[in-house]
Amino acid sequence: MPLITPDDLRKQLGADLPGAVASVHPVVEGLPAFLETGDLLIEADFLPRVAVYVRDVLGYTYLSDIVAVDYLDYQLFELVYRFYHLEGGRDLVIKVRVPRDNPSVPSLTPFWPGADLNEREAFDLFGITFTGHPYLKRIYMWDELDGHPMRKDFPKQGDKYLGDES
Amino acid sequence: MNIPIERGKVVTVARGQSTSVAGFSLSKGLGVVFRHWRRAWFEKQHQNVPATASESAPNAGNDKSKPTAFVTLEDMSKSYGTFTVEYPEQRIKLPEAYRNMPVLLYDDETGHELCTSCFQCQRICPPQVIHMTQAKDPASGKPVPSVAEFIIEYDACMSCGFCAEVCPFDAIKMDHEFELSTHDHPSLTVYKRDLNRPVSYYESIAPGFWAEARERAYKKLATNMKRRPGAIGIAPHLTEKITAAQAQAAQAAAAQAPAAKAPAKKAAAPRAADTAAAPTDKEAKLAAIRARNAAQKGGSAPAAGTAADAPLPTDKEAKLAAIRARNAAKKGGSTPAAETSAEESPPTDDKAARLAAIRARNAAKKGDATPSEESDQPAAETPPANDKAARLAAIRARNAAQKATEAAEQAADSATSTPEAPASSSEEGKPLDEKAARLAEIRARNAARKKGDQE
Amino acid sequence: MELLIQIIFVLISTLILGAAVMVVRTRNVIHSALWLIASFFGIGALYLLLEAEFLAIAQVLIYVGAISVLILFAIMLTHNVTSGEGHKFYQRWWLALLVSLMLFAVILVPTLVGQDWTITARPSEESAIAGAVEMGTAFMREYLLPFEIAAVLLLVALTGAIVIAYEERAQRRRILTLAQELALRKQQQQNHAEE
Amino acid sequence: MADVINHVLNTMLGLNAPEWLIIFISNSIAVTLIFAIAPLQMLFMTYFERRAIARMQDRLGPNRVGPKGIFQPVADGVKMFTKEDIVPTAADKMVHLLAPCVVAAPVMFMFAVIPWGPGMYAVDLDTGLLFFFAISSVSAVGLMMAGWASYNKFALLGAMRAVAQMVSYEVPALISIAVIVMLTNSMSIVSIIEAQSGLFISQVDVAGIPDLGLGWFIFSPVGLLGFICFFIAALAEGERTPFDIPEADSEIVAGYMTEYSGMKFALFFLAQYLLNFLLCAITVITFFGGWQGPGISWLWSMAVSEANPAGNPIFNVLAGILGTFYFLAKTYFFFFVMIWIRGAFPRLRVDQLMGFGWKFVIPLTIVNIFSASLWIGWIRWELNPDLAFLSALGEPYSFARWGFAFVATLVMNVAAYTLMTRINRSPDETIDELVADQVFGAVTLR
Amino acid sequence: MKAEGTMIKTEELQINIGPQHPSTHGVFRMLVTVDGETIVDLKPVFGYLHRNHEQIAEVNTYLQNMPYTDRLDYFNSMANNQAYAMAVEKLAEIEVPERAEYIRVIMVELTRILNHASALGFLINDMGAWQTPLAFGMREREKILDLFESTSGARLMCNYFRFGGVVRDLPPDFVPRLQSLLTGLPTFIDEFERMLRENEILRIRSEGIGVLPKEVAISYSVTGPVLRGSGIPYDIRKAEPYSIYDRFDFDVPIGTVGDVYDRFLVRIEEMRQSKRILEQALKQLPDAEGGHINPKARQNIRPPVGDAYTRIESPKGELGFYLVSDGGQTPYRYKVRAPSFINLTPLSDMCRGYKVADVVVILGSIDIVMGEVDR
Repeated sequence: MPLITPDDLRKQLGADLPGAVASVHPVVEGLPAFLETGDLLIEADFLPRVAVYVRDVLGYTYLSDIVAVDYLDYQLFELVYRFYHLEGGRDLVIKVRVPRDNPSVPSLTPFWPGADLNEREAFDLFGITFTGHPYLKRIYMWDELDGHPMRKDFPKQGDKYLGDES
Repeated sequence: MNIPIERGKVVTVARGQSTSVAGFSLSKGLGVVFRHWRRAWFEKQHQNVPATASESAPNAGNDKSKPTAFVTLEDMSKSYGTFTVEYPEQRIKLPEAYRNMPVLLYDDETGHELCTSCFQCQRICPPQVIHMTQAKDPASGKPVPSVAEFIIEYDACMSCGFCAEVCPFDAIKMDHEFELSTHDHPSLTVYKRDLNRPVSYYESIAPGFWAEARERAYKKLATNMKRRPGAIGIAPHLTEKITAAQAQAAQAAAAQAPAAKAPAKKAAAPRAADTAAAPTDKEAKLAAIRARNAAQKGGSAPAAGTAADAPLPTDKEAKLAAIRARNAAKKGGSTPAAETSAEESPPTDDKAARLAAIRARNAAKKGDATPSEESDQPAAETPPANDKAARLAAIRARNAAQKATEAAEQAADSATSTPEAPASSSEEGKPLDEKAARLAEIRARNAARKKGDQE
Repeated sequence: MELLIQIIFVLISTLILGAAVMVVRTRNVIHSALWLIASFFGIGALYLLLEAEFLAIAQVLIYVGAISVLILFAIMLTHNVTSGEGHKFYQRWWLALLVSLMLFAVILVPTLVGQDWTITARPSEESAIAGAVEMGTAFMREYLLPFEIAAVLLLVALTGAIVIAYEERAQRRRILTLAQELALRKQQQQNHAEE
Repeated sequence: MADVINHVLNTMLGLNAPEWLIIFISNSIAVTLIFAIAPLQMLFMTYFERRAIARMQDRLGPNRVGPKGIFQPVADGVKMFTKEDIVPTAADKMVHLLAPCVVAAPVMFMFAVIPWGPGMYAVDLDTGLLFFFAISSVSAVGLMMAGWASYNKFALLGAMRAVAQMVSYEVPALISIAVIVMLTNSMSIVSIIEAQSGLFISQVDVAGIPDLGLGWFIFSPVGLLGFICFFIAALAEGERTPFDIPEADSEIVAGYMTEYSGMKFALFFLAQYLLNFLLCAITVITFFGGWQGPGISWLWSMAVSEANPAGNPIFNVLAGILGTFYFLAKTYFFFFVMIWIRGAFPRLRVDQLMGFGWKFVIPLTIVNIFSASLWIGWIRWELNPDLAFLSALGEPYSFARWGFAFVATLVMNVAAYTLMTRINRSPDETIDELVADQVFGAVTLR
Repeated sequence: MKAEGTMIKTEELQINIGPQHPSTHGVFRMLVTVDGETIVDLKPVFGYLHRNHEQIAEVNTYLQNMPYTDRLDYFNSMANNQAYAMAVEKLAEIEVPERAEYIRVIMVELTRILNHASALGFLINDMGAWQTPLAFGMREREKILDLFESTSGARLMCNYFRFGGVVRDLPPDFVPRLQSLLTGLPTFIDEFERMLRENEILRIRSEGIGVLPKEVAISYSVTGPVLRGSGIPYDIRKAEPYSIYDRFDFDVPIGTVGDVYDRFLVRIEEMRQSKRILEQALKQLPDAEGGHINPKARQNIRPPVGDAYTRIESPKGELGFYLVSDGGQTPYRYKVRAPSFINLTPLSDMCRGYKVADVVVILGSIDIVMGEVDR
């Protein structure tokens, strides 16, 4: 079972793709420190190259899941990419952080057609635009909705319907 | 890519051979269907067992269902013969664990409802469909451990069974009645009057579960009944009958000395007699507790503190405590309102936590002077109103204290309070985040100081 | 019995003529096709009246069963034929009527004049070729040659239709499935690799 | 039917009614009988189908309406009557109304030709069989009208498919029936049934054994292959699984019946079920001896008929009852086979269905005609001086000739069947075929 | 016949299959552009059953989410419960006693049999067999649902798993009834296979239809029987053994071509393997005092700060839960990796070039449940 721990993955990537590994977010006083789970952090625009590197060099050919998490306090979105090796073993996690106002990440769909629906869902529920995605449209909501339901600042209750000012 | 597989091998499914003459395998398929057709005429998967009395009227609670002809028993190994159950006439015997909609239980003899409106089920219910208000003692306006109005919105309830699991008094149980379709939608908001079921009914549908819960339920009911003045806790439709019975029992019992009545451990019939006397000593007990708290506020350790670890107080001691409480109340004056009205409005999570912390502190001060950790399990699990809960809080406080002292040493040496608190998710719970961690340090420090000056 | 037959004959012929006229008059092409089928039925009934059973049933089988279905298919498959905007009479419709009557007269008059109206129907010597058995033997004996020529003609028509259909299929846009596309792309890479 | 009534009126009651009155009465009785029996048949068949297929799926089937669910079809009928009859606004009203009639009417015609028992037939056309298939092709026109009139994309698609299927499966049906006509050299249904009397060995009456009425055509290899092809064509004609493409609900919603509701929808159902009944009846008549069975000919010999007008009418009734019993038993057995097939097989795709029809069934029927002609040649042709070798087999209709013909045609038919199944197993276009084929040029690689 | 002639202009037709359609397994719509009878393009349309399950999960406490996971893939509520329970146990580091692990494995393997029996029934039903194979499949499903009802209290919405074990122990008559079910099971599977495996009509309708070649299968990140049907032996119970799956020996069936027929055969073989696992689990089941739940594990918990992702081999593929906890009682972020949802990505590519009648069969072979797709 091939297993790569995040640390030596970070060293290997640092060697092969300079500039890809992003610095860990400084601990901001007074804010919850739950961002630090020791996983690999990647600069947004290095993502396609890192993904191809992971697939071809390390052999993690199976992209299982793309999760978008909204950290309101830190004003940023975190995208968690999870890869698996077909011979089994633990996952390989790559995280990308983008600012909350007009977040955009290069799409993985050209390399993994499987990423298509996950990215459309992240776009629909969080508003993260994936540049290079062939058919980036809302997947659940109707197209005219101007708002992204899963964001932390999306109004949960309230009688006033989003968008109508009356 | 060759993927290694332990304890098993990779099997490639064999695609059908193309040698067989066309039409032969089609006839194999026909053969299978014909065998099913032939055997469907005389084999049945469900045997009809004439329904015995209890089974045939499982949902006799409401008179809608007509008695069934038979109940079917299923033979799982059969894979031929008809498996239809002709529903109204035949019914499958519902298993004990079957859960459809929650219902409230009341004791048959005394008519007292088991529910003490501790709001546990309202808080745990995922779709938030349970609503209740606590009963008030008409005379003194104080809250009484019984429920005034209990509403469940049957149309939104998803019968997940959490309320039945969480209820500490076994007052709410999942019913077996599934024929609930009605024409008018409002009738699906069911009030307490329609929710009540006698305990004997629940015993008939889930004998195993009730056997386990019986002991615990009745012990708690006994204590609660003592603290319910007048006919408050009695199931609505039984109130007239019970109060009438109480009236004559009261005159008969008036002659004997109050002490002769032993606290009814089991729901024995005579208990109905002493309910008349119950309201008086209930106020006494309430007053006693209030007095004690007031006394602690005042700083003097009243003699009543020893009453805390006495066995279940008999009425006599309760009356003594009442007298002491009355004069302490006059001296103490302000009793912390927050303490008793804890259950007034349904607390949100953090308010409950804070309340629990205060209660734990008082109990701890009373037991022995070590601060207790903020216990996660909200102590409101058993209402502090009576002594037993206080004793429990004390015990918890004591072993919480040792934990706190260890946490204090650790907190002292590790500079940043990294989240990897001691792995064991034991009772006292880990310091959750910086704020919680800092609180723990302060408490640990003064715990260490107090232990120091005690030796 | 004679009177009964006369009445039935008049009824059937009015049905046939009426349907034929309606074929021309209705706006909607489908309706005219349906009227055509009605007139075929009428002709079938006429044959039955003449006790030519096999002919009547053959008429129904061939004309109503096959040819009319063919016509309906053709109409439905061609585009915007059934818009039915209707065709008005031309201004000088009477000239067209006159010419058609003249042509009709050229055929009809000689037969009507030459006909000897006095003879009553004589019982014919040998049995008319009406029954299926006689028709079958006639095909195999006296009319063998026309029968074979007709068979060849039909065969030619059949193969012609298949050829046309095949050509059209070749020009139709082919949509490749995922597996075929991958195989083709691999094939192409191999070809490039070889060059 | 006419002679019985003539016997009853004239000889029994003594009033000498004119010829045409007797014909008129007998015909009107026959017609009323048909119009009474047909819908009842349909009602019973729906009930029979639902109970049978339920048992195949280990369930009970309708058993609530009436004892054992007998009145369920009546309940369905009432439901169909009371259902509102919706006509889409854009539909062509007249054609929409006329379509179910044009589909249902021919089915009623076909009943005229079916003999229920010895002497019990409405009319004995001497081209009865051809009449049966000619009229059945008229309902194809009705389907086209329904599909076109309901102005609905799915309905048009369904109608096209249905008509294409019916027309393309009429060819094998007629050819496989032509084989039987060749064997009995007459198209009249009554004579076909009479030809199937005698013992197992068709047309060879062994002396000494009474006429058991078991000389069915199915017992000859020609008949067997004819039966297989005809039954497949009947399944396709009656739109039964595995050929129920037109109203394949999994793809287009309900085929040409999409825009129909209420009584018109019921009329379509009536037409379909009666067509299934009649196709089973024709299968039974042509291959399983219609009302032939042991005891019929003995009863019929004593009944009133042209042969002996002095017979006793009671035997007419008895023979009729026994004949009808045999006929209905066989027909309902075949309808059960249709239901059985419906319970066991998935459905064919449209193009596979057409391919199966033109590449498998029709070639088989043509081979069958060839082997039938051999069969007749060997058994029936009298000695021909230059066919000297035939004389070695003995005189016409002899057992030896029959045996030789049986073996020869059996070998030929079985060989044809296995050859056909082997040929049709060609896999899809392989890749190199695709590359070589010029079609590839028309492909744009994405 | 050189084909360079002008292309015959055939007008493309747009057909809507769904959302209300007899064989789209729920409210799922496919916008199919058709040229003649063959399919040119297919656009799946989701969202008709979307209820923002993840937003609800962020408002509920960890325990209150448990009954909601039943509603994800409402065919396999036990599998969803196990995935969610394992995710929370990993987050809050709660151990699960031996007997509870065995009860969980028994329940999930029973759900696998139930799911495959009805999925195959629906697939054959889409091909046109009038509900007979479905009725045989439903019969087995009813027996299993009765077992679930006697243990968890409900047939479909079981809500049986808790953090650290299961709600209550198995009822006394569970093991004998399960043993009698397992004796009846082989006859069902063998009969199902005998009836349909070499059935000519089924093979014509399914061989070479909806082919997902082996090379591209993994790039569509499909999982479960769809991936194994294409010939890649990737089963999470073997690749990354979770809970106690490393104590059972069972095989991983794979197909060769990756068409509807292979997926059909793979599911039949998987039912047999599940039966093997069940037999071994019943033999090794520790007796009652092993404890059906970890007594120390409390239910309304506050897991420490951090995130956790666990995945199980649910009957439809890899079902994963990603939880982020901020130390409070409610999850900060709750994401479900639904197998049906991701298995739908290759649908439009798989259907291209086939006939309209095949779309329904291909969709049936992927076996989706809309509760999980739309969440």
